[in-house]
Amino acid sequence: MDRNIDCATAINEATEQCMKKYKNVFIFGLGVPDPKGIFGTTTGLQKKFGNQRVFDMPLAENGMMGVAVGAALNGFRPIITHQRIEFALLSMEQIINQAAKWNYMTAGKQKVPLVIRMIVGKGWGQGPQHSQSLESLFGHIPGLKVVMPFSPKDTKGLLISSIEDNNPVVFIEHRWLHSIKQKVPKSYYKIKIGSGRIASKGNDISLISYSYGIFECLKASKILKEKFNISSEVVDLRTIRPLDKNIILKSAKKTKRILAVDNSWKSFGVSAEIISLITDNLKTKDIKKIARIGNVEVPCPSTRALAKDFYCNYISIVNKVLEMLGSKKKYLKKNNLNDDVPDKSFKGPF
Amino acid sequence: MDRNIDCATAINEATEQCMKKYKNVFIFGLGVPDPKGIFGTTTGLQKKFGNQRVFDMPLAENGMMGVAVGAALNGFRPIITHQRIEFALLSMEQIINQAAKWNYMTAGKQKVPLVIRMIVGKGWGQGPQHSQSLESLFGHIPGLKVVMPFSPKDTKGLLISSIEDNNPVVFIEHRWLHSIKQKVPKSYYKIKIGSGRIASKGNDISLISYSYGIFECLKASKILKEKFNISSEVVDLRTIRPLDKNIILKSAKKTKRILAVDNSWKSFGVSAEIISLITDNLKTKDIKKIARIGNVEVPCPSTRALAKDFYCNYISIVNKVLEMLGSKKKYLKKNNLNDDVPDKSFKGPF
Amino acid sequence: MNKNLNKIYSKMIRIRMIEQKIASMYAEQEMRCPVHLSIGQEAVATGVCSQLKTNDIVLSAHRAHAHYLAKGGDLKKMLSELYGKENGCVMGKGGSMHLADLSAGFYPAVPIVGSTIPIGVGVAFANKMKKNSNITCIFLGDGSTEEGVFHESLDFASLKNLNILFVCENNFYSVYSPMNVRQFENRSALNLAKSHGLQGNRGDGSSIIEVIKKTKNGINYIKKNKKPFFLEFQTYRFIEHCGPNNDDNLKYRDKSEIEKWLDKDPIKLIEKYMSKKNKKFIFEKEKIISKINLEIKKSFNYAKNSKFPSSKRLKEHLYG
Amino acid sequence: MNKNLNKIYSKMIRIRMIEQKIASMYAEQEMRCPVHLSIGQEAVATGVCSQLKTNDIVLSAHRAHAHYLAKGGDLKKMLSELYGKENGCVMGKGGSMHLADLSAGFYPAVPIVGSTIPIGVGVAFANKMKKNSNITCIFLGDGSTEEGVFHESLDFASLKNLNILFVCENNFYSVYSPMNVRQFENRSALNLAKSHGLQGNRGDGSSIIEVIKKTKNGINYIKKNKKPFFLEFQTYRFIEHCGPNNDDNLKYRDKSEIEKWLDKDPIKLIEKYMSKKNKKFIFEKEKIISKINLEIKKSFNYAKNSKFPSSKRLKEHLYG
Ligand SMILES: Cc1ncc(C[n+]2csc(CCOP(=O)(O)OP(=O)(O)O)c2C)c(N)n1
Ligand SMILES: Cc1ncc(C[n+]2csc(CCOP(=O)(O)OP(=O)(O)O)c2C)c(N)n1
Ligand SMILES: [Mg+2]
Ligand SMILES: [Mg+2]
Repeated sequence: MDRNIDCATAINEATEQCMKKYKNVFIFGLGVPDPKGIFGTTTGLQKKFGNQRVFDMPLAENGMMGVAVGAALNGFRPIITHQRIEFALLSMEQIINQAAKWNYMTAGKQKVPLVIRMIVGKGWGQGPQHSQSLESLFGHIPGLKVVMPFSPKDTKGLLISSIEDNNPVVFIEHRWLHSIKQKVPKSYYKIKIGSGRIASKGNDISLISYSYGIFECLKASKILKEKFNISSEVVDLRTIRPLDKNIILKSAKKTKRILAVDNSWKSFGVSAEIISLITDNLKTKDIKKIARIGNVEVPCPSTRALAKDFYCNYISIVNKVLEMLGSKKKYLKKNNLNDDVPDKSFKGPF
Repeated sequence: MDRNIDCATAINEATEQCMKKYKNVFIFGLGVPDPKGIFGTTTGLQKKFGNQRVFDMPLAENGMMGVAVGAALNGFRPIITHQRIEFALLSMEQIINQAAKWNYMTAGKQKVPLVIRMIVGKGWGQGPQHSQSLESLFGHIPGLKVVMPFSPKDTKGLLISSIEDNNPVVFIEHRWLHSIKQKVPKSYYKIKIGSGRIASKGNDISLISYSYGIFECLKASKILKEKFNISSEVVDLRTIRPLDKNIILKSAKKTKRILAVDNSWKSFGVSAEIISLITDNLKTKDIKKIARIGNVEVPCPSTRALAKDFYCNYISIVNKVLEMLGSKKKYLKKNNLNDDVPDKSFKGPF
Repeated sequence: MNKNLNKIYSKMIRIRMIEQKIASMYAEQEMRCPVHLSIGQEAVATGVCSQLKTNDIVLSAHRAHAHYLAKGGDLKKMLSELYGKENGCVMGKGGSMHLADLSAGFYPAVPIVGSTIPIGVGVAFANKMKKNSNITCIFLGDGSTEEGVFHESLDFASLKNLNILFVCENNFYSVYSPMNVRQFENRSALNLAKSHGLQGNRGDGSSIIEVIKKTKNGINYIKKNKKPFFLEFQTYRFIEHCGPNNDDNLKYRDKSEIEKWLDKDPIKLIEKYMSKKNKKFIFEKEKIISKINLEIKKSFNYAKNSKFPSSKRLKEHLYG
Repeated sequence: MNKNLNKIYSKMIRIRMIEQKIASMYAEQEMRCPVHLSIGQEAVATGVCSQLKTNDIVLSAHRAHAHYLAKGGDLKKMLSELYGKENGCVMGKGGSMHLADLSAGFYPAVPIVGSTIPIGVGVAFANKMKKNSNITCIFLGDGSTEEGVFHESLDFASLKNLNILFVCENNFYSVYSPMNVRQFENRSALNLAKSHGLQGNRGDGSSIIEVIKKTKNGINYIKKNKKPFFLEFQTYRFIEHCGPNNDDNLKYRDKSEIEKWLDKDPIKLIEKYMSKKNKKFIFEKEKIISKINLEIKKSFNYAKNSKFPSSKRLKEHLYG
């Protein structure tokens, strides 16, 4: 049975279904059992599974990450949550040196089945320290898997796969996707980590992105079609590490024009990796145009007067595509002061 | 006056000259004043400048990074050292959220003049947690500068520039470069952060790298010339952020064939950024071949039996170049079990 | 003393009134940044900062409004910052969570819990190297004492004998999380501080008189011994963790607990005290309040009428 | 008792002899990985582990040889690991700094100081969720008590009442750095632990008798109260921090200090004690030693003759 549910609900449902199925799954993090339930993603879980399996934690991100690793080594499948990806910077040592390397450095004797949920903030003045999208830091590390879904359906299926995975999975959610709705099966299902999908078919150019970037790409794709008669293909990577090489190359071969759309700064970003993966595998003469686009290379300012121009969005994507296709036209829409909320119902503060 | 000195001595000399010139420079870190003086890079400094300006620290990388930031805000130019880059993972929060953003988030009211020295380990069984080269994690962050010199002369000049810089500079040294010697001026001189250099001229292909990668590139370049009559240009980036766009593009335009040589895993690595910078700026039809090469995408194993094949080195570079140039030839040299030391004088354990 | 107390009172009530005004204006959706209001906790900020000089540096965290104002931070610049305007104390780049007024000795606040603690220690360390005897005062919440960096910072402050006044505002909650899900029974920040080699004291953060007295003693200790000192004040935030509303409907705090603390409202307490001491206080209060009202009105007007930063500011200030 | 002590003694001297053999063989440059030898610290490892069962889990850090051996880790696999061989306990992938023997209850060691502490807490937390009463024993150095994560870990162990025995081996140095450049005067790891809600004790790590007694009491406390316990033992490493040599020529440690501790050599102390108790000890010792010598010889042969892992192993085990 499919219902229209949002990503937050999809996360909640995936967690619940896994906890029912696997007695060794537990979830913890700041605010997990609190009235807001991590933007609704954990609401009700404590009532269902008790405070042994669903619990709050001290403000000690590094230590608690270690605790999660230890519990994973000793028979459990912990899920740890961070309301902002920035808080996880305190636990980089455990994630990169320990969790990512443990299976390798024990020659396979100990696995680390572990999900680290991190949320990327955006809008309403979040400012420099609450709005980063740091996926490429994790993407660089062999031993980690990094998942960044866009749609509710993928979110549910990928979270289930992440929880079932025997490895540390960094599961990155975008705050503005929590409220996006889609028909999602009620059943327990999985989507393969490392598999992308075509979010919308097209021929003239490939827009390759992930997570919230897909939202902007789809908007751009529609405008390109309707206003400029350009057919673009939107590729939703869904996973950052491993990347779905096949889907990227297939689309690139078809359109021969590729725009990689970053959710972060493009320098040393996912978009750089997409580009390089393509040039690693296709001859340059078979590529007509290849480019990337990302946020302005400064910290994200708090004021919406500046933040509105900080983000790469559907307007910048459309204009970049026009430029790549050698069009003289311009899409003249301006960024709006009130674009700092995901939708009108949002009234701050987080 | 030029003398033949190694990188460790060059670092020591640069630090000493800056400390003489600027009373507000101080240096601290685990082992800074100890008998080994961070591989000789800090030897003698405490005797010269006293224990107020040259001192050891508690094993508290995160807190001490914050202390450095605070001191930088209040009139000083701290240098903090980490004997392995992995230890700095404990201070990512301070580096990425705070140091990198402080000037921006105060709209320029407070600068953070700060040098964070980190050392990349290699060889003699350092293993998964003592041998990573994590520069791309820092390269992704606007507000940071990331310096990775190869030669003693550059090391000295760039360290002086880093200390004089008004921003947080991540200064990454490679353990195997500490003992490399070159003629270095005794005088106080600077090399601009963000400027690369041509380490060796050539026409057929550009090998673009940095830090220890240059050592392997130069070796490869010589072999390519002597054994295969291929003329390669070696570009030493010296700085990872900002990258020297001009020198990269100039060399790429000239040779039209580019191999980006990573010091780490190539996925999400510096080499991906180099490639993308080139495709951002040159038309694909003007590029004949473009590729990257890096270490095998696993943690670095301890045993030399496996570590020898883990690293991208002059042999893999030569073979990659032959492949790129469509040569049927192969460079058949095998990696050697005893290549796990920088030179024969090295007898372990660090 | 009366005059002095009047001054202190007016600082406190000013903070309360500003925060209340922010809360009421927030619904207009023009201050578009997360705000962590200090209503209920004014006595600690006011009392502690009343004992500091301009050269003394204060650092705070996400809940910084009261500290900023108590240390003498400019109100107009603060409000402009909340409105995201060019005239803001950091040009709109930071918002409520990054207030700063260097001329008042108020260093930039940051919203990563615990992160200003070592930075403050570094500021104090620099002062020591400069051989001045200024105090660095670091405000921190009960939640931040759970972060490893809190411990590392206290250790270093002790090791280097720094002139630091640590002020822990224990309001019993970290967001919605009560003590018992984060800290073992009877855990005491003050005891932890002592095991890190600091002397310290604790007190009732609702009583401005007590806050002032204990701060004075703490500062005397620091000056005399050239060592850090740790203060823990119990206090309570009256409205939600982040945002302008009351959220007691969510029932994460006991009604009896809330009432107990509302009874101990620091503003009420000082008013009661002053009314007893000074028969004319009720008239003086009127005057104080209307003066502040005027200032607030003007400042909001100033902020609202200030310009947004122009787009060119976006790329400025990346490097210094 | 005699028999028991003989066993304990032979475990201790075995560790000493193995470490000495490693030191002497290191010059051959066939064990090509950093080694942090435990010579001088054998009593703590042996005494503590003598009180643990196989199901109890031990975690250690960079200086893990003694803990691995004392917990019953396989010697051949350890030496093969040091030689980087396929037969090594982690197939050569880890070297000396990543020893592990799961069948003996010895979890992988790691060389980032402090990092196994929270991992050990997680192991214990899992045991609690599984409702078993196994002990998790976490060995840590004096240096690691400076890391924030040490404090976070103790806090959580207290909050959740976990069956953990923390054993701090205080050898007064972190690499070459003495206490006074890293810790304020009179800082005590045990006091810190107490402020984190743990009970604990301290003792002389040279005396195996004392180590055993205090460990026994600690474990009894844990079993009875279902709470963590903290032990601090003073001890001393006799040779350099990392590597096979004596480095007293560098003069970072006082001669008198070194001599004091050499006088208290845990092996000497137990030998003296046993000679007094048991006239025949001198003969039994001979036997013990020659047996161990034989084992060591065989084990080194085994390790040296084992094969290196083949290249295909490089890419294996990235994911589980
Ligand atoms: C490192 C980190 N983890 C989590 C958060 C989310 N967070 C924001 S405020 C807050 C509460 C902190 O509690 P406390 O220190 O007691 O301050 P209070 O809000 O009570 O004033 C938390 C957990 C954060 N900002 N930083
Ligand atoms: C996080 C981190 N910082 C620094 C180091 C470098 N280091 C390796 S061993 C060591 C000494 C630790 O001292 P202690 O915990 O007392 O153990 P000991 O060597 O005395 O047994 C240090 C600082 C490290 N490995 N990890
Ligand atoms: Mg609180
Ligand atoms: Mg030690």
